[in-house]
Amino acid sequence: MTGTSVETSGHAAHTASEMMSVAAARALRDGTSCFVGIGLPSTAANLARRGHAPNLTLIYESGALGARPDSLPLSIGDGILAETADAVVGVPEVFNYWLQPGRIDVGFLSAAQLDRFGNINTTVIGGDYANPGVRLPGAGGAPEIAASCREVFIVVKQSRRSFVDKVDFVTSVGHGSGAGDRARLGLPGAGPTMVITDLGVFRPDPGTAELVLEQVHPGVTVQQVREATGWELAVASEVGTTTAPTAGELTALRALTGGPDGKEG
Amino acid sequence: MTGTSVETSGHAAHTASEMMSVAAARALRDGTSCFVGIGLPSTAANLARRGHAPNLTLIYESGALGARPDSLPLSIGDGILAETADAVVGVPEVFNYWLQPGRIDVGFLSAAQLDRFGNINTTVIGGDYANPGVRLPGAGGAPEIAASCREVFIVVKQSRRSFVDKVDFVTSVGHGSGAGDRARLGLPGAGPTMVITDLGVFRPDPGTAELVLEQVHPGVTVQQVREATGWELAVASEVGTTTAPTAGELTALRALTGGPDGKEG
Amino acid sequence: MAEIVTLAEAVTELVSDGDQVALEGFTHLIPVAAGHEIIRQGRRDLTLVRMTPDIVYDQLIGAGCARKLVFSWGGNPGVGSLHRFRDAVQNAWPAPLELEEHSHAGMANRYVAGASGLPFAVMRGYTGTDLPSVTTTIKPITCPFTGERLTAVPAINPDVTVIHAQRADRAGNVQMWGLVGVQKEAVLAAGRSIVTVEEVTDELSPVAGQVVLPSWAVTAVAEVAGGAHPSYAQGYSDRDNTYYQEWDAISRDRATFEKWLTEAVLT
Amino acid sequence: MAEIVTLAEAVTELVSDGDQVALEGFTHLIPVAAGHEIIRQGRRDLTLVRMTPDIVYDQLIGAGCARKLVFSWGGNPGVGSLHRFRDAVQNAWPAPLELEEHSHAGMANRYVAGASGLPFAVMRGYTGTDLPSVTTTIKPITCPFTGERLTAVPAINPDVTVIHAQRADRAGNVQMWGLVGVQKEAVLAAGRSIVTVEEVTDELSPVAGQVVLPSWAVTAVAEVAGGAHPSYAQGYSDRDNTYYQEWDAISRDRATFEKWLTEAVLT
Repeated sequence: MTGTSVETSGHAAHTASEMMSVAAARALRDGTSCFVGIGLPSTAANLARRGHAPNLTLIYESGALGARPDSLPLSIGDGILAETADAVVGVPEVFNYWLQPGRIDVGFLSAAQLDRFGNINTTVIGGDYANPGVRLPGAGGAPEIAASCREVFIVVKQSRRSFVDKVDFVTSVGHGSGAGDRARLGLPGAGPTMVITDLGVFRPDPGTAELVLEQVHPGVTVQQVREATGWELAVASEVGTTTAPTAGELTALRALTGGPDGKEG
Repeated sequence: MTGTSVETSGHAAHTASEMMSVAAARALRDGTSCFVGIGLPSTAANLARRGHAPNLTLIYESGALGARPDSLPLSIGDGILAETADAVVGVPEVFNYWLQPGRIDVGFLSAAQLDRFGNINTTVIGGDYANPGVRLPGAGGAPEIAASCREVFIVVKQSRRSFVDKVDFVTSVGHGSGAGDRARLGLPGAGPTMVITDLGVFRPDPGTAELVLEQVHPGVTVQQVREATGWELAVASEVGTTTAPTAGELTALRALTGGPDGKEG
Repeated sequence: MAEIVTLAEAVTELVSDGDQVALEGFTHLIPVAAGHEIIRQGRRDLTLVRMTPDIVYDQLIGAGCARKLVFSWGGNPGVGSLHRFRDAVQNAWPAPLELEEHSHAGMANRYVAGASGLPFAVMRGYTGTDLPSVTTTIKPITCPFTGERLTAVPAINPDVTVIHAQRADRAGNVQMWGLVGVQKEAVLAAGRSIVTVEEVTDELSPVAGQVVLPSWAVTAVAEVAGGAHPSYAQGYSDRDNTYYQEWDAISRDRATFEKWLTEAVLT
Repeated sequence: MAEIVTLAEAVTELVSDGDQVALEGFTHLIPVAAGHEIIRQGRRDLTLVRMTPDIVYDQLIGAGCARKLVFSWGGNPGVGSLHRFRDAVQNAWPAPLELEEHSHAGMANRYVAGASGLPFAVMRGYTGTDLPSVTTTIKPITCPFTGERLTAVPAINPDVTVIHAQRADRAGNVQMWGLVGVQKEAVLAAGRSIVTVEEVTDELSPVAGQVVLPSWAVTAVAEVAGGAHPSYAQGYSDRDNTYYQEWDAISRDRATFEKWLTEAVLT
């Protein structure tokens, strides 16, 4: 993945993608368990485990509980996951015994489209379901990860195409149509509590459940974030600036991905 | 277990219990699969596997699929079962994936009480359920074994106490209240097709589903069987005599049980 | 993450009067030492849950710990009946024992539902038997796709599940193998769990047929070598068949039982 | 008892036009060689079932074998989208592709129900999503004990399930390990099954994490070393990540795809 390189005083140059992965990794607390969705989340979760959260338990839908890969898996079913896991179980067991009862602290997901309430679309864009403009891969484990984990973090590259007012298809529920909707639907987890993009960090407003820009990454302006958002963006009264990746974080990330243009999980 | 010793010309002396185990073992066809209930059936099933049915697949509710114990297990959960099995699975899987879909050819059960339609009681005798005369161990795996196996063999020591007109409690359904009842209840398997006791062998009448005496064991008279039956016994027009245990069968049985007074599975 | 404690500490902290307690084990790996500790600590009014209540449940019932038994087969495997269980049901001695009786398939599915965070499980079972007439936790359910009638049983979610396993590592990850029964489901269905193990080791080297319970799914681990006796722990001990046979005589008589209880458990 | 045959024989005998066919594998142990044999034998109108249709399903769809896809995630893992799948859905090329779309949890439970001889499974899922509005095989169900509303999905019972495993013995017992996915359930849910294996051996020495399918639960076993390539077989081969990346370019264009099909599969 490429991106504009950013240089911040006292920190090594990094790409916007790297900032996103580092910010996402930092969100994971040590000693918690994380259900790692396919795509960007795997990079961030593995970075966290190699940095500040060595006791982060990684759970992959392929059946690896407590995986400790020493390199970044290209897919969620790489052999390194089974070889290093505390326990390997079948796919039905992952979903029924481990995810469904609400045992997992954080569900870590990506999205093709995300809306202002953190609802996720990975199914179809444009047209209608039967005749879509673009057919995406589909749901995978995400609907139940989004429903059952104690909270959900979403990591996604931000643009007007991905940050839309209303998703074309609700594959996985964030906060539905607003505050109280998850409770009304009987969804057990708290839903998305943080969205991390290549531009900044968003959290749902406690009153409305709408995503609010709380942090911009170094070198990014609030205006840039507004322009990359497909709705009238709510912005916190005080927008912080994300601490740039440290040299240690960047080294660890690049060791995982093979460099600033490396692969993603 | 002790019993009157029977001598038949050309055959070694054997007890009635040994005749029962041998007759029960002979009922099992090679190459089939048998869900082995607790008690007498385990002796017979293991004898069959060591004799005429080396490719009999023994399935124990404890999770051993294809167990090949080299000595008779005292319980259905002995270590020898797991050590010699083709596959060891959890108890829910035995019932859900292997028994319930009707994969098993023969369910091999015992009974405390058995009635004329092959219904089994292993719950309570006398009194009522809340205040029973005798509290028995209960159902175990038997209700679903009796329902789901392609057919059921029952092995039981016969007396007026065990062979009753109507069981005090239906723990496991045989032919219910008669022919057609299993179909009406939607039970997938054929139900009891053979009952083997220490006195003879019974099969359900194809018209009524009532048990009919078809064979007496060597030295047993039809009258003796009638006297040990708690209902007016139907008797086949031609009652055969069971072939006495061969020397080979007895040797194999005694090697399993430790002699004519040995243990049972 | 599981704490590594003594068995006495685990029972003191995690088992309370009135709790629903499952001590699971299917012939193999029965948590007998933990049952004795519950007797020693004098717990009362327990709802005891187990597919195959055997000797240790006979002992808990005879010692007056239980108010209710949820089960599917209560016997002395390979020997015969449980006399303390019988005496409680037939004569309310030492206390009445309420029964909630299922089949093995029903109990196994109740644990599966409990482990899965579901309120009930669907199965084919009980049809035509007298069990639904005496057990209220068996109900019909209709398939919304085919209209077929099946059976529903409610989840079991014990307050605390107790099991015995071969090993744990120092982080509290638990490893068991051989006949693993319904123990994983019983632990995952429970609010709290106690695992006694033959030994706590530095590493859990992989074993074929192993079930591993990660530390974060377990509440407490206690090292109790031989904690399954007279049951066995594959790779560590053999089943003490003589004990099972001798239990028949000990348990037939109330006085003999009470003498045994005093000498073998309480002192 | 499973027969040991060639892959071509197994496909000829066991896979027919119009069948519902599940080639299962979760990144690991994907039965790619069997998929190519199905293409070579020109099967048509198949309903293809799989949780994670990836490259081999893209190939089957592009080759015109499929009428319908039952799935939960259709992509090129770690790379991106499946272009033949997209082309079929967006442009009906080479034929229209009907979709029956679920989540992983839903598909896994559908296989579990199928393996269990039940017409449906109960789960918590799909609530609030748009999937129930486009998929008719998702329905509400009410717990008969608590009144709680849950979700029901119908069993999947493929006509034939195809999987790849590490080993079989000469009696046809199958052994696999590593990430074992939903393959056991997919085989047990099916009317018939084909298992390709890396090797047929005299003995199946136990391996930690193994799943064993007894011979009597399998229809046919075929030895196909490397039969999972570009996927991997733990203990035998590594994932060919380059192939997955190269597939993106090959599959984007119809002509390039057809050239590949002719050269790599049909000749």
